[in-house]
Amino acid sequence: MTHAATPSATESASAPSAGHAGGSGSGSGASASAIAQRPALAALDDATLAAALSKMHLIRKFEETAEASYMRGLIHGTMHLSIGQEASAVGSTLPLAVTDYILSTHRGHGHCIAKGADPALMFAEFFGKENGYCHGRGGSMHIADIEGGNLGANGIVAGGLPIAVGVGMSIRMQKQKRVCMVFFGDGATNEGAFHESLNMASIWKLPIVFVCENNKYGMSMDIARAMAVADVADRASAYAMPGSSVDGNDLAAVAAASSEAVARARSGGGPSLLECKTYRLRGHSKSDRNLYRSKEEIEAWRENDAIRRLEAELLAAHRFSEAQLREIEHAAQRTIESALEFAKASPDPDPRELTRDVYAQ
Amino acid sequence: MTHAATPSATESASAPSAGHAGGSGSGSGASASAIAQRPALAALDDATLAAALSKMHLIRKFEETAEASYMRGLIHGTMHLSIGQEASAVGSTLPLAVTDYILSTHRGHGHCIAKGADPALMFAEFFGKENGYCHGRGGSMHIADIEGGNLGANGIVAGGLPIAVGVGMSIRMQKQKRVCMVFFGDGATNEGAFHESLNMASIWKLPIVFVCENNKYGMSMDIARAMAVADVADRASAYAMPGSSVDGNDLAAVAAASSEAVARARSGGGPSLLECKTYRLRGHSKSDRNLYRSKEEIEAWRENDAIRRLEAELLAAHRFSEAQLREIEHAAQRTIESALEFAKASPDPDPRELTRDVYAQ
Amino acid sequence: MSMPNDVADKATAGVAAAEAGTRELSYAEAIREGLAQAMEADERVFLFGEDVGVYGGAFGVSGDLFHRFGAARVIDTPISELGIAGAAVGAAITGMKPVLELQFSDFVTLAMEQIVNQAAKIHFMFGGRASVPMVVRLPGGSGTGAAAQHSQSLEAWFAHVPGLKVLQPSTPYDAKGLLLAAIDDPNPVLIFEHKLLYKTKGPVPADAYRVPIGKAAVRRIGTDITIVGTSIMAIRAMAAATRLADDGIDAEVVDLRCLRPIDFATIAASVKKTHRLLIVYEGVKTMGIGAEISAMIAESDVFDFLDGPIARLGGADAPLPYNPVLEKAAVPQEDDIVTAARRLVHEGRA
Amino acid sequence: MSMPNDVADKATAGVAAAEAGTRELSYAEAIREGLAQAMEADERVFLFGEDVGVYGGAFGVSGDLFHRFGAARVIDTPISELGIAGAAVGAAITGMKPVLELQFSDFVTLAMEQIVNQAAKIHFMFGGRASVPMVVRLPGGSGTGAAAQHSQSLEAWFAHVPGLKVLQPSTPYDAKGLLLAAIDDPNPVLIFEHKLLYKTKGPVPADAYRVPIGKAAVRRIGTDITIVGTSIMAIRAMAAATRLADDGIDAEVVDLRCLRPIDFATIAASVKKTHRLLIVYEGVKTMGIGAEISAMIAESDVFDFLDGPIARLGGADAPLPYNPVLEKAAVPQEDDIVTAARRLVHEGRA
Ligand SMILES: Cc1ncc(C[n+]2csc(CCOP(=O)(O)OP(=O)(O)O)c2C)c(N)n1
Ligand SMILES: Cc1ncc(C[n+]2csc(CCOP(=O)(O)OP(=O)(O)O)c2C)c(N)n1
Ligand SMILES: [Mg+2]
Ligand SMILES: [Mg+2]
Repeated sequence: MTHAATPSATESASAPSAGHAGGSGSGSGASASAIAQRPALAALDDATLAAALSKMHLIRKFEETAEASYMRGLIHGTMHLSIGQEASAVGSTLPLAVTDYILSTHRGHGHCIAKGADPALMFAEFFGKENGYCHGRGGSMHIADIEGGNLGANGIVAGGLPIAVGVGMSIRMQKQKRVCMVFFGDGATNEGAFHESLNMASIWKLPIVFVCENNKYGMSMDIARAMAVADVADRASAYAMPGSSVDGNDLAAVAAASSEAVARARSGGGPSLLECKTYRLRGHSKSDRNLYRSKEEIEAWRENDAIRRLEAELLAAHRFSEAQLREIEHAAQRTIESALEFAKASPDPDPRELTRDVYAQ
Repeated sequence: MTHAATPSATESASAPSAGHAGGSGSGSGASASAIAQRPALAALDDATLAAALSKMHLIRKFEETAEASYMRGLIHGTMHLSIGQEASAVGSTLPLAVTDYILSTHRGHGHCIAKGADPALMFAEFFGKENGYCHGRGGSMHIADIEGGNLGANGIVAGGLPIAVGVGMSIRMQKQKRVCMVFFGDGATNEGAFHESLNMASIWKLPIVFVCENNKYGMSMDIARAMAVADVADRASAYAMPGSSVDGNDLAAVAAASSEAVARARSGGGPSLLECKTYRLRGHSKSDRNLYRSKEEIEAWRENDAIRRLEAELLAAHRFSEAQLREIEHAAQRTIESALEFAKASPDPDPRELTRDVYAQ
Repeated sequence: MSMPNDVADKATAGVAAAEAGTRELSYAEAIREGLAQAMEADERVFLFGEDVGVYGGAFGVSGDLFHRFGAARVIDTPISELGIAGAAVGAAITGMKPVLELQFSDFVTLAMEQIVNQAAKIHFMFGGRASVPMVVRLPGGSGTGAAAQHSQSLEAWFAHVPGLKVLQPSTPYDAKGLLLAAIDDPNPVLIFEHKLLYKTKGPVPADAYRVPIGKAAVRRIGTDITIVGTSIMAIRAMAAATRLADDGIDAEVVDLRCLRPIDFATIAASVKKTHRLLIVYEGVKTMGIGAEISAMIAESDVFDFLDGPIARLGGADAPLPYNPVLEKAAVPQEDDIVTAARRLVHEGRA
Repeated sequence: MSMPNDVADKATAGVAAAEAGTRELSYAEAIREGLAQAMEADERVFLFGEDVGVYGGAFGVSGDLFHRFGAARVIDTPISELGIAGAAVGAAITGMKPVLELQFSDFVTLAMEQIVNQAAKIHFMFGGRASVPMVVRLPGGSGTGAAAQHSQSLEAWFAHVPGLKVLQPSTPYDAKGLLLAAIDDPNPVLIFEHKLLYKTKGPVPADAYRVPIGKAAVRRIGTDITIVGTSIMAIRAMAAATRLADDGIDAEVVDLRCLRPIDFATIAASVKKTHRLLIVYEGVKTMGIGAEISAMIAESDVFDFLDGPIARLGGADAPLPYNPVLEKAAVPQEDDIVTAARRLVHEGRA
């Protein structure tokens, strides 16, 4: 698929379902009767879908709240919001276990929450507090949740890819069944690190899933100007690696593609490159004036909102009722609100501990 | 084509010619009668072929002589010999004009001579003499012949590729009709610099020919272990760039493929990736004990010697007589001998000028 | 006794006294004006880097240049730092005069190979037969809350590399004048700009003047102590000197401006007069540029003029932290300079 | 008054006096033995890099380890320096103890991003919640005729980077003992080995002893001048000291061994005794490690003990030239050390 300037919002969602939903969709609420569903959606049970939707809301609300705090001068630095890309983060990580690893990017809040991080500790980190994930030393661009398997956001474009290779080697050497999923943007695929990493992962058949979140732009450069092939997935063939490109705003499609890649990695089948075509609705960072794209393009993608699409499809398929959906959203809202309060009430680091943790003991 | 462990020495040379030689082969000596010739050979006139063969001999003898001087302790440091790869260097550069540029590698003597450098000044550089190409400052790994269009060998694997991009930009900006040809090995294609450079060359359609001299090994690592695709040329598709793979020990085939790529670059058609499959008959450098390859493999490739193959084909096609071939070789021998004498008799640099040319004035 | 900055500046920088059309410009505007003038004057000059085009540069330095000079001379590049650094080398050795912006100086870690092994060495390795007239602009420094990978001051590394020239302008005036001198220079020149300085304002003449490379600027003449500062630390040192004057300490402030080559003569002359030396820089103190300045003084005849140890204030021995209080504490602030200078004068050591 | 090297060494290195099974090994053999012992003792340790497998390493250091430990633990990599440095980081943060060989230290220019932005900062950036126990071995130095891109001594750069440890062993004994200590260390450690030292021999105990990181070794006790040397310069300094003794100059020789952290206490104690300091290193003199040592002394109370300027001998301000005569002239030789030390003692300055 190519990156349409104006996405057809419901392309995948409205595609005729390849068959009936089957048994797995049965369960709570409105999903009792057998309504036509896409297999990708049918493959996900209600609990999984509810959790996924909840995470998408958490991400969205976390970032909207962070943004508001930033505007009010409560957070310093900059931040890179992934608003609009939630389905990619949540769908990709859906097949992962807690013990699996992810490596994230500068635009990493979504990955972090999707992998199970506590928004309260994330906010605390944003606010530079001592009890944040990084004790206030890392901030937005370096949030890591080591215990949850998030080996860290990264301020360096493509910085996580070589690290993923080592994680893959480590998993192999320790004879673990883990998988390492590494995220990066479309712009990152032009870094040498991308090439070196995919090559090594492939020759050594490492248990890695390379997830490219293609949101059409680097900072301002359209991927169509930054590379000569149509899809990032086209680059997989240079490594004899399976590559696929999916609608990154379609949770179920992303989850299906990711499941396949994760299963391949876990079973010794080697790495894959998965491209999720999506869009960031906000600017690159807080200083972006959107000079490089049109209002119309942004508007069209806003229509293609992943959360709304998922909700619409869940309703149409009678998997959830409107009330259930609102309750999922409200619960997320409450979580984020209390997370914010937690962060605000948290203690600052002691400036005398400036050089603490420079070296491990 | 894949890299056969034991090459079929005459594969291309003995292939039935696609048609008759046509008129271009007419000229001196034995080539009067119309003998079946491959189009690639027929496309080259006698003067061109004589010059190419002469250069192949010059390269071979230059390196054999350098090797002997090294063994006798006359040259210090190390050197990377391209013995066995002469057809690749000479064939690739055949379509280039003096005003075209090349960027070479650590295994660069062949490229240098092929582009027209004076072996006397090369030897003088090897001997660290003041009148060497680099005034004795560069040595084997940094010979450059700026006036002749050789922008330098490079001690860094893949170091020349990003530079080539800039040369291509420069040609474009200065509205020149020049072409930049950059050489690199198979091992170099796993460097990030390869990826970044091919990508930029492609998106900007720069007048560059990327020539990969695939001699099957990095230093000791078989390319089959170092990358997952069969051919380096397979990587071109990741940049939407034409890629082709030729028998690098077949002068005419290399020249034909290069001519096409050079013509494309010169006419604004953008960059190409040309892979020449060849083999280095010597070790990687002077300290190589050949532990990673078999004697049989080396022997088989020795049978596939590019110079002998070309001579045999020229004789068979009645393009040159045995006497003519020997005269070409002897002339090369004389050139190399006097070049060596020149170098030996040349003055050493003045040690007080150690920091000369650190900065341009 | 003190002198206005620009007077002292001109005195050492050799800039003509009367300059027409001097306006207040920001540091970023001054750089942009320098770029525009260089591109107008010389077709070989072009600007490239990540998001320098329609976006106008991550810090707005290139601004409207894309619209003024077009996509052929203000070129957005893919995110390929090694590749674009090499492209600068290739363009430079074949007749162009590239100006490359690396979006944050931290990313130079990806381009070291081309800058250090190629650009810095080509002229020498090739026996003087090629030269590499390229300029790399690198926004550096902390203070923006961007944390450990976007806040470093790595300039000292490059002062260790023969073949390079390394600049650190602290004023809009120097930012423009040094840039133009760098573009003229036939060697690779790295310019470390400070992110916190982009919006600071100062007088900038309208013409295409040059500030000579390799000359420090005496920003304030004094007798009691020499404070050598680099980049934003030269600005903080000036503010500190004003406060020190209230204490009766008359500090001479030297803005280093150029880290390679170092203008030893200016520093030596100052220390011979003041007998005391404090060096202030933002990079990590250990192996930061102050180490070299101190060592140059300590191995020269100036040693005999010293009344006491040579003090250095530099970055903490830690990556730059995100938390704003820690971040401030990690690099020298005006107060630190005042305190160190006072102690050096009153107690003989900092 | 002088002492045998190893005695002085043990005195400061804290190695037990009686060591069983001490043999003469080369520096390369000592490293190989250390690698083998670490791999035998700990399954998490593995070696990787370009041509470290069946080829045995560009300088023969890994030798037969591939045959002893197999392809799963002695791993040939593609030529991808940035990638393999990052792979070391990834393996280290998830429970392994990688030892990476970069074929020539010059190629670290391609791996700076992962070493400096990731490895050095992860522990800090993540608030101490991850650590990066990786070792990088980097063969450096000139003298092999390999010219400007294969002869550099870049170690000083890394002494500027908090979060890293930086070693430069000069003897087979230290090469093994520091390697084992580095593998134990929970932080990223860079070991700069010198190519000309690989074949030099010395006593090496058979057991898996450690040499503590961060301790300089007093190789020779003397009273007239302190000579601090790094890597091969510590060896040349010892040879020079023998010649100086014939002149009646009793030099104390300190082998720095570790560039980050610097063992200031040992140097300070020595200079307080000798009142004179000469620092010798192969890296480019400007901004080489001697700058930091000099500056540390010049800013401390040791300043008051100095009888004269602090002298440095370092690499010339030029890329390394190919011509062997020029190449030798570009870095300090034994004669240079003798001359500088004599002048420092007799004339008060070098
Ligand atoms: C090595 C490096 N180069 C440049 C940057 C500055 N930068 C940060 S994000 C970004 C764009 C990245 O684009 P992409 O990979 O597509 O990710 P996205 O921001 O779109 O999520 C750039 C240029 C960086 N952080 N690291
Ligand atoms: C960046 C870099 N890494 C490693 C080396 C050491 N080295 C020199 S040549 C070589 C092998 C290169 O293989 P290839 O590109 O196939 O070229 P070939 O030697 O086969 O001609 C290696 C590893 C180097 N010079 N530069
Ligand atoms: Mg993007
Ligand atoms: Mg090869």
